Amino acid sequence: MSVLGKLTLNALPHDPVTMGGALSMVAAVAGLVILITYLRRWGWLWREWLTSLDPKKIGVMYLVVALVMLLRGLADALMMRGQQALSAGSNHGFLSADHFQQVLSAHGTIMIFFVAMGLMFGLINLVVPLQIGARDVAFPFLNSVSFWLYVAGVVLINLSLVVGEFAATGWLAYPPLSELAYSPGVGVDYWIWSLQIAGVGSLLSGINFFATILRLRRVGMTLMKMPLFVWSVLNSMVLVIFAFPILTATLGMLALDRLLGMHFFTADGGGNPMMYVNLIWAWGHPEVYILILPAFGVFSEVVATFSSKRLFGYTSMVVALAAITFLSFLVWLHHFFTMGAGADVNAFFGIMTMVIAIPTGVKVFNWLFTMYRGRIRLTTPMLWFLGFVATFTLGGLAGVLMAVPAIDFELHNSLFLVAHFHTMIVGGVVFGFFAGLTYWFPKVFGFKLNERLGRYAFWFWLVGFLTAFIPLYILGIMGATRRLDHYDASLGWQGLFIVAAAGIVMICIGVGFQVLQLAYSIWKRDENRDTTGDPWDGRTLEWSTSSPPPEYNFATLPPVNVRDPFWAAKQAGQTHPQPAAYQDITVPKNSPLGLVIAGFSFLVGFGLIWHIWWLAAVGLLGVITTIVMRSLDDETERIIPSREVAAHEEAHA
Amino acid sequence: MKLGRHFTYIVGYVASMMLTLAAYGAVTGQWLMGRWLIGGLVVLALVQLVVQLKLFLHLGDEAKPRWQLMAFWFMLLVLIILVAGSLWIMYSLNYRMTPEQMNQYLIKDEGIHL
Amino acid sequence: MSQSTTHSTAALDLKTTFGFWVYLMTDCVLFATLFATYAVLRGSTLGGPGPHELFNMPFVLAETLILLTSSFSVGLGVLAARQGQQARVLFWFGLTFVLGVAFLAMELTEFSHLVTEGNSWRRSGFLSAFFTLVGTHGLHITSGLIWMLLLVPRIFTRGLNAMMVRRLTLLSLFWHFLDVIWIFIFTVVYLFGVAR
Amino acid sequence: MKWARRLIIVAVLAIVVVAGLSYLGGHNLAVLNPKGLIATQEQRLLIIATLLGLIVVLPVFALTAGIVWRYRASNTRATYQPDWDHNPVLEFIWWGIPCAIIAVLAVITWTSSHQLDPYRPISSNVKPLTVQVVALDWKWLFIYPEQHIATVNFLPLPVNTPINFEITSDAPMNSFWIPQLGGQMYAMPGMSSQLHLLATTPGVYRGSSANISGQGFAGMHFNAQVVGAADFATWVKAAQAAPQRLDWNRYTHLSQPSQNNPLATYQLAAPDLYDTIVMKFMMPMPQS
Repeated sequence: MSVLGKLTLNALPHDPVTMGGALSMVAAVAGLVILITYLRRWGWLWREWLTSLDPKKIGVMYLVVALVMLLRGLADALMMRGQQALSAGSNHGFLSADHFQQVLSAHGTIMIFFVAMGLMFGLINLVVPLQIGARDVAFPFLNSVSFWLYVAGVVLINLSLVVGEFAATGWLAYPPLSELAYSPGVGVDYWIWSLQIAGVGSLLSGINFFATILRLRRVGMTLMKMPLFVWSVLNSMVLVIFAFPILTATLGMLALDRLLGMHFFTADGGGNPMMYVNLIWAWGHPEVYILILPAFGVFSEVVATFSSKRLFGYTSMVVALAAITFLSFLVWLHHFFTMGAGADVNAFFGIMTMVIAIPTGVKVFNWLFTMYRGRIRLTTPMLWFLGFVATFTLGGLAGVLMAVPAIDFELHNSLFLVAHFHTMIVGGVVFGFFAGLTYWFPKVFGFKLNERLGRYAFWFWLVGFLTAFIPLYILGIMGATRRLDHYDASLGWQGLFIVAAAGIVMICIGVGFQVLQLAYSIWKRDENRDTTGDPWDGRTLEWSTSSPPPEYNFATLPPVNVRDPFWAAKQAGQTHPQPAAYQDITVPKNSPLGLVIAGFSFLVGFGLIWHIWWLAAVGLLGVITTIVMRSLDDETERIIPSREVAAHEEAHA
Repeated sequence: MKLGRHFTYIVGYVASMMLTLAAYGAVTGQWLMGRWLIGGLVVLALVQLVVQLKLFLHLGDEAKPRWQLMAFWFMLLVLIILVAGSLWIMYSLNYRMTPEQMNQYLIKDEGIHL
Repeated sequence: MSQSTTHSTAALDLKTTFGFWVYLMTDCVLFATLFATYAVLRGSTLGGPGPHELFNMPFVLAETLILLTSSFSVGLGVLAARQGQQARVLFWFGLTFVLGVAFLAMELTEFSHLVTEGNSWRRSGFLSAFFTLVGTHGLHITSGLIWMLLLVPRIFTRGLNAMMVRRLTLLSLFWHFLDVIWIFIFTVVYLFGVAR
Repeated sequence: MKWARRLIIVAVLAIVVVAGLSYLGGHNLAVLNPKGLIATQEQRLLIIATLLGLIVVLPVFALTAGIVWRYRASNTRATYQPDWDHNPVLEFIWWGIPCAIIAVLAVITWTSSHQLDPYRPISSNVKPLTVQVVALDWKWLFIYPEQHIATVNFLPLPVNTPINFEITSDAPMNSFWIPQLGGQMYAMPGMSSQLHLLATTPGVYRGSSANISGQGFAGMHFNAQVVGAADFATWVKAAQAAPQRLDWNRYTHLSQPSQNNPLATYQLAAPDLYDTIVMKFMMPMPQS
């Protein structure tokens, strides 16, 4: 084994399409580096952003990385739709089977782990401390470590495009296909280690925000006075805390199979591949609820604000969230009804799955009746919500259908299933986070996004989504399974695949409008600057600060004694009480060690993938020494003098 | 009060020691057999769990609202759902999947009480 | 709960201990996954040696009692730290360290004994699950010992201030947690394995 | 101008729907065009569950449209009650009705799960036919143990005869699925799963693998040819005289990864070939 383990020159891409992808990515990164060097902004970037422990800065960085990964995920989707639209009968499209399977695995993994989770933690970092009236998260340094571990996962998975290959096994890499016997390449290792590193980051974030919400709420803000978004995040973090260890253990066992020749999930040697499927879905289902609950929380905030009405049935909504959280641990078998478990087992998990539809339905009805007798302003966030209601309800119906085992036998792993979970994730999670991004954008950046361009983007997204996935529902009924890189022309499926390809093109136009919207809004930011800090006539605490809020969020921490505290303050006419005198405020000092720990973790991952054992050892040692250095550092906080606080508060009042 | 805290640790230590030795004796001395033995061992393990949680880890000693205790209860719930659920599923799958003669082999040679 | 005063140690203790406790809960779920996999793969010996032939029970009992004693000594160590008795803290944590190393040494001998006999983790699903479950606990013990090695000597330079007492308490929580996990490994892996 | 835009949208929608329906008319909606006893029952379940679901879904669409239209900000005539935020009767309705629907669906689920359990033999006075299915790297091997014949990538079946499938794999996990005859069942190495189907109408029905198993996955499809009992008997006699014989080493040659295998018929030389394939993964490991 050479000093570079399995890494050799022929790990670089050979076939034209991968070369194209790799070169364009490398060119984009190089271009960015050159631009920053040209603008001489490295110092600013390092001081203001990369080493910052301010959750708002970390939140913005999460969003930037997640939106870039959305572009990569969409590129994969375009390639898949293009391949399937072309490859009927004699024509085999432009992707080989193996390459197509790598693209679909990368699409699934990136979209779930690095787009949806990234957008979620971005929004949570930006909004939760403000909404609970706190100055910071419970463990600021841990928050920075978590973000940079997420970035290490992003870098590792994208590196597989340039050096080596990616898993050709689907986004959950079922063994025995993902074992050494059938996937000898480094693809599956890239998949395992980018998820392990990002997974540890997610788990630490889960613990961090669970502690933040429970321990750092403003005095007087009891649980039942918290905004619904904070409630949804609390439930989501409970799921993160208790589901991600299962992922860590399962990926660890698959890694041990591949690295040390163990027999957990191998076909021979006493392994049991079915146990992997069981465990990966015991994490898998809570994972999709981890993503959808914060989106529900965003809708609760958006609908209440833009109907200028209190959220309808607050208690019922909280009970519904708790019911969904508990039930999401009881349903995972519906992902493998067709593996052959007994009728009793299948029926139990099937019934539990359809029971989850009840609290979800209750939430939808409560949103509708929040709008009832309100003054509904159809701003872009509301449009995203209406898009959600239109798509998510259909997707939910498809879900309840497949909850019945006997029906799922006919629909499992078909394009009907693919259309179902895309409806839930695009219609639910993506529409929800787009609504959240547009809603809180003025609070984070100080100026509103352009409404007209936002509406165009929404309509292209919605119509594009329906055009892309209604044909897939039909194809699933026609017996088309997922992950087909080629099919017979005689089946008559090509027409529907072409319509689906048109759909993804429309979605890309929608994304184009979103990029245009961002650029245009930045260009015209002075005209629609938000000076009041309350652009939408909001109801919760985050609207009581300036836009963008100061690093310490709140100068004073007056107790809260009612739901929607800012709305109550506005009604009573004293939104900005001037305290007698301002005090010094302590905030955490910047620290580069989070980034350093993630850098070393990246080395561990890369070393294990390519069997460069010394590199992995160096990485591990680096992680431990950096943690010890951090624990030795005593002055981790700095004071913001009271006159600086006073200056900012006067300017805002 | 000083003796109090020391006392809890001593009681915890001695109780755990005895529970461990009892479980060990039950197995090697064959005081119980078959399903009774397994049941006995489970009970001894759970008792020692409670002893160590209360006396060593001071579970539930925090001020109200006791978030750590609630986190523990929810973890226990998830743990039971995960382990019991997995075993129920895998037992049903394995029993229906492994051909007949393999089941006999498992029962005879490995002493698995299917 | 209040943040307005400079970081009062009480609030900091509450927050940090809670965060660490939640981490321990996630570790419980991780071990639960390994236990479930062990229970499923328990029968997959592939005709190879099962638990009856492999486990040396007196040896394992000794390991268990050593770990239990180290859990007792770390508890006394924290009590001493709370009362500021620096010498007793060093004694009890030193004893815990020695017992921990002894436990680890015994476990490693058991593992190397198995491997030299040809029953390595490559041999069968059962052995893979056994090595991983017991090995993960061993790794946790190792990280606890490294943590002890890096933390306790700092008492000489820093003395027993509030931060040091808090960190020693977290270390003791971690160590007690590992002893609780070992109770179930001892019962499920060894006692159930050998039980007739 | 506003009304013109709305008319265009409605017109476009109408065209899309009409074009869609006409397209579907001419094509085989496999799951909704069942030709087997099990598939027919599963199709009926699908329709019942959809109708039950629509009881909740349609009101949601209607409510959304109505509320958004009526309480839009520009319609100042509509009553505005900003603090009306709870109503026990409404809560009872949207907790209660879905609970009732789900209760009905749960009963249907419990009975149908047992009724349509793939492991449940189909009761019929016709003597069942046993077919052993082996998913290989990217082709299907069908073994007819009682008839001592085997085929690759095509599956002749007698109509109105219960068929007991025993399914395994000598490759990564696959899934054996004939949409028009019934549900699918995973094919896994070292495991033998069962599926019971009964074809009610003669014809050629596409079957395929429904679980990704590597490069040749998209090519793993076959035709189930359902014929009358007499035709099936004549085919069996012809197959029994097939020139190629399937013994263990021809099988090992066949199990090497390959794609687009030509259809083939063999005489079965190794009668317990299927059990050997399943037990192959149970053999003790060579001492490593």
